[in-house]
Amino acid sequence: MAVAEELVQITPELLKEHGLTQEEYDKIKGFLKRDPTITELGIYSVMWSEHCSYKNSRPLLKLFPTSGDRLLVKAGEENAGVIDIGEGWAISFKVESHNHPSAIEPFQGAATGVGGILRDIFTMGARPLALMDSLRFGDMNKKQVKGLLTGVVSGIAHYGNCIGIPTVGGELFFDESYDANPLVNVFCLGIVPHERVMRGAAGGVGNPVFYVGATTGRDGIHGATFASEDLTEESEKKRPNVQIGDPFLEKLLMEACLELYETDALIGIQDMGAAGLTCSTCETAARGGAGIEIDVDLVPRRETGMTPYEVMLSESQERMLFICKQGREEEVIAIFKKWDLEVAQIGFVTDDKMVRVKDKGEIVAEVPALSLTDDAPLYHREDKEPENLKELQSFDFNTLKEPVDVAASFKQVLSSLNIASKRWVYQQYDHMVRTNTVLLPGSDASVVYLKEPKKYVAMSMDGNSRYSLLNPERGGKISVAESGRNVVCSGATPLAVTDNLNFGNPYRPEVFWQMKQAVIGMAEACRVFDTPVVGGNVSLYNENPSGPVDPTPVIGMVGLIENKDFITSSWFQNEGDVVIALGENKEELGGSEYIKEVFNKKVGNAPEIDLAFEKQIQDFTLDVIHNNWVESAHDCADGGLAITLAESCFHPKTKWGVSIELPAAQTRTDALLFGESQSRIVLSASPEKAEKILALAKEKGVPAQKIGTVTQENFEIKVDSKEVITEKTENLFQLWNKSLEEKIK
Amino acid sequence: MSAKPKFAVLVFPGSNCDHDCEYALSEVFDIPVKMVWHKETSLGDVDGVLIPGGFSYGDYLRTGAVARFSPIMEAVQEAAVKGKMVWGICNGFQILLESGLLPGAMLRNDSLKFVCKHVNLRTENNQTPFTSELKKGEVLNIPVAHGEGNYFLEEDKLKELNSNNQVVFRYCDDNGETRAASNPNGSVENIAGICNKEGNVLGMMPHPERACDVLLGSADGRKMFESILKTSLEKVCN
Amino acid sequence: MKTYQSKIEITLKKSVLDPQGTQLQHALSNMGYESVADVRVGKFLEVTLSAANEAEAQTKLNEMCDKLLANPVIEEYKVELIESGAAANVS
Amino acid sequence: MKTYQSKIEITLKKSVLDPQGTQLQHALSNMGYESVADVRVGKFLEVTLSAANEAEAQTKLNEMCDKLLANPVIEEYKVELIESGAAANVS
Ligand SMILES: Nc1ncnc2c1ncn2[C@@H]1O[C@H](COP(=O)(O)OP(=O)(O)O)[C@@H](O)[C@H]1O
Ligand SMILES: [Mg+2]
Repeated sequence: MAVAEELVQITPELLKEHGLTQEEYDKIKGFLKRDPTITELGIYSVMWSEHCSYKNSRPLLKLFPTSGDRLLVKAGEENAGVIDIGEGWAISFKVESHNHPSAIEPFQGAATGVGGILRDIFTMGARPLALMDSLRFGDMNKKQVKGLLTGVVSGIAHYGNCIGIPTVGGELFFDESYDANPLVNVFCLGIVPHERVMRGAAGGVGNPVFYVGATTGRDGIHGATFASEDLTEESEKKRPNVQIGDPFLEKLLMEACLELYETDALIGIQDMGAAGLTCSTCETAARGGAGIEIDVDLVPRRETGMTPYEVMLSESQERMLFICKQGREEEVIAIFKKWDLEVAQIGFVTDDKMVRVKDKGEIVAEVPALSLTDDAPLYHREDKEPENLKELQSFDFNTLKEPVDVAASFKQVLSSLNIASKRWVYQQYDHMVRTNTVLLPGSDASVVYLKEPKKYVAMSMDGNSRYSLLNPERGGKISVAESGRNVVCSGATPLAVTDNLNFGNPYRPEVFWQMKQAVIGMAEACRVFDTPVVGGNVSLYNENPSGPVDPTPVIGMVGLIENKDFITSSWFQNEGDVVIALGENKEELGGSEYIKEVFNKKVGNAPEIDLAFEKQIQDFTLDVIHNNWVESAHDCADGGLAITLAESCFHPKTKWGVSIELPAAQTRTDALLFGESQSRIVLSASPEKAEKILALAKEKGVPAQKIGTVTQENFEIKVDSKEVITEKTENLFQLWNKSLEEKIK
Repeated sequence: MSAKPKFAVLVFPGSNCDHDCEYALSEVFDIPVKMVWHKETSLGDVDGVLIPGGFSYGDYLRTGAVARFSPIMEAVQEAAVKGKMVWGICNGFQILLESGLLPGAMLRNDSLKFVCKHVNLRTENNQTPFTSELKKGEVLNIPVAHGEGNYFLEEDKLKELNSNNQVVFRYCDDNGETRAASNPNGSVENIAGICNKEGNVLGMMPHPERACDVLLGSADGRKMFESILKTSLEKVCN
Repeated sequence: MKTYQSKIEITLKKSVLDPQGTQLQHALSNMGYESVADVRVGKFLEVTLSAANEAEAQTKLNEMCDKLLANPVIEEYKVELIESGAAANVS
Repeated sequence: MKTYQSKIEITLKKSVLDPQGTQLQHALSNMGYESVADVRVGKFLEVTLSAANEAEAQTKLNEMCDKLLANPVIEEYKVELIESGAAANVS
């Protein structure tokens, strides 16, 4: 073939700059049967980056269960999975990370993360309905960490609020391992009628390929490769131009696309996220088993003098690629014109399975589409258990003396940033726009009404990096179990999950081991709970100068509520209701918030988790909720039983009291109050219904205990008839409510 | 004969509460609604127009600044003069200020942050078509969601506004006291909503359309929609 | 037609409170810059336009400010014109 | 110590996209100002501070910009000093 572009000398330095190994380069030459042009080198470098190819993580992702009766589109087939929810309707959801961009420019980094995940969802044909964010930051005593937090939160608020999709929930966690490398994972859920599910595949020889949205600039060139490297001072220098999000433009793009889906003119559509035009052309061609030819000269630009290389690698935001039926062009263009959007035909579909890029008619790149996607390199990295792990796990808690003043420790844990109210964050998000948010942020899961099939979805994001550090397999299992428990507590039947794997550099065998163990745990839990993985994201190279971030698998769980009477919050509802604890207390202090907050240690083993038992507890909880026996349900997690009870008292409108009597402890008192044993749920119910719950529990062999009653204003816990905590709920509430805000000031 | 008013809901590029307003009017209160694209020049045969919240034109530069130049705004001006109901909620309020249909301007919230939460409003004026079903002093619990709701008006004009009874809602606490702590954005004299002298143009920052169902946390917004229905009924009977 | 570049300073009127400025002043003071007595935050626009001559450019810019770019209820503006050397005399 | 007034122009770097400016240019063009070729939106700060002399004032202002007022990842700034006549020589 005649490759017009000047052949650039390919040196080892150039390969290194592109993040390619010599071995990979040889592989490229093998596919091309010649030396690549510089544009081709760029294309391979982004497509074979970890971010796009998952070359180090793909073997692990295969462990996830990905099939289920409800799945209309499976993980990996498209931008996001699609799940049937009955009555001809489906939902699509996915999580995406923007960790590195947020470390560099927190506001824009987080904002463009939201923009990206929204596009992933409306590309599937779905109207985005809700966002969630899972955030992790370092030590808040450090000034730069506060700056990162405020920047990220206002960036998410800026984008989500402006485009008018409510951010209905999420999570926020602090640990010094995230000091210079915050984790910013965003989740989006959308709804789509079955017949309108869109595909990101090219097809039909001669069909036109269109570009629509923002103009292309030099921003973000090499973003994908950048995201696939450690953050160092060196990488600071070569960081791409920061991408600026334009939520207004995306709103227009979204509305226009949704209008376009109403016609049957569309063949395939794909957003331009990481690796921009390169990724969208290659993936649509590969998925459709077709080829694509484009001319970069036709791409709308906002900077002059851009080379084909730059146009192909730009990561300018708010752009889409789509293929429509030949002859329907005018109709399609008219829709975008109505929304004042720039649209240009830049090429057409071919049948030779090649991605061909021209510049004013001359070929500058010509590569087999599959060599960029399915045939990308795949590595089985070495894995090794960290040397100090056994020692950490076998930490002897007898060396930590129980505090004399338990009530003081309680208040300390209650106001710790990981436990305290996240109101400062979610009040900055419009969480009510679209008038569907039934369970506002603050409860276990958020519940959103689907006006069309008149059903409700519950969603929650969870991950516990401390458990995952101490025992990644358990950490992985617990992330699934806990998000499931949250969804169940709101009255929903879990449907499916999306996951985000946030880990350090996979070339470190210890990091790879952590990831592998976590995935093994998550996969097993997903099987037991029958919640397939419908998509996700992998973010590696999350490193600080001092080492990798704690392993952080994050789960986004979605459940379905068929009937409005099932919707349950975590807050007590009536004075005199009986408080019931489901599950078992064990002496488990490892990895707990209490040990971290009071003793400043991350030690011990993660709590045990028996998945079958967990499933039994969750099923039981759903049964009693569906019997309409339950007033409130709250999952007992971070901070242990005492914190769970306090949170149940903090109803947004009424501050309840509670009077709790626990039997003489089989364990240390602090373990009883603050230990984080899994598979526990705190319910409240009227006295009559409480009897029914206890009877059913006995019948089914579910451990359940009446532990107290809801009262008016005092928070009281007695152990073995001795008062250990007695406080005014209002005072506790103030501590918990203001802690984060005061820290940020 | 039907006494139901007909309403137009404007749609600007960047409007995002347009569907919510449509839903409240038509699904909850069965009021016929016509969605009107900003490039149109006529509202058609309607009794009122609702300018919904959102980020018209991205709210770039100043909220509402660009939207007020949209072709449809001339028709809104005309409707206002004719005495039809003109109701701006959130961004709609900001647009009404920019277009001069209501006095004053919006500044950024004094917290410099977007704020989304339920607030309390005290009804100051129940003589408007939008508030006739409310009692004077009645407290409503309705959400706000905005970054620029810090209402500003110079002192002498503020006096005029007060003496003309143009303040319709003020932020207050549970007991109806207008305290600084119950002001979510720093607006002057806790002002949450105002009307023109004639009372047919209302601008307010809180979102009554988000408070029409207890399931969503509050149904206190319903009375405003009920007021509109009542107003039209009276018009027909007279 | 010539191409003109202009700088527009848009500031809040003195009578209008500036929470953003106040917050910045606090922040600076916390950082050790106690000598900062006041901060006011406004907008800075750079507008490139073509016009027959300077007077026309100035008139147009003032108009745009009056109509759209500034809000007379709360803001004041100042337009400064710079004839852009290189691009002058484009038809 | 003297009191100095300064004006600080903070602008987005040329290579950084300015969605706000782009939208304003569209809006102006829709309003009939088609001759506007480009709009960039930045910030304008007026900072009043006391310092021993001009050089010190300038140094401090640059520092404040580097540390807080401007975001070096995406913005550039320019500081202009005006010794305020009336208030000069306040101790
Ligand atoms: N951790 C994961 N678990 C399951 N599927 C995953 C995971 N990470 C990525 N995938 C799937 O791989 C496919 C490609 O990844 P994707 O995230 O779309 O790339 P991009 O970052 O360019 O959007 C998607 O279908 C995605 O859902
Ligand atoms: Mg994708």
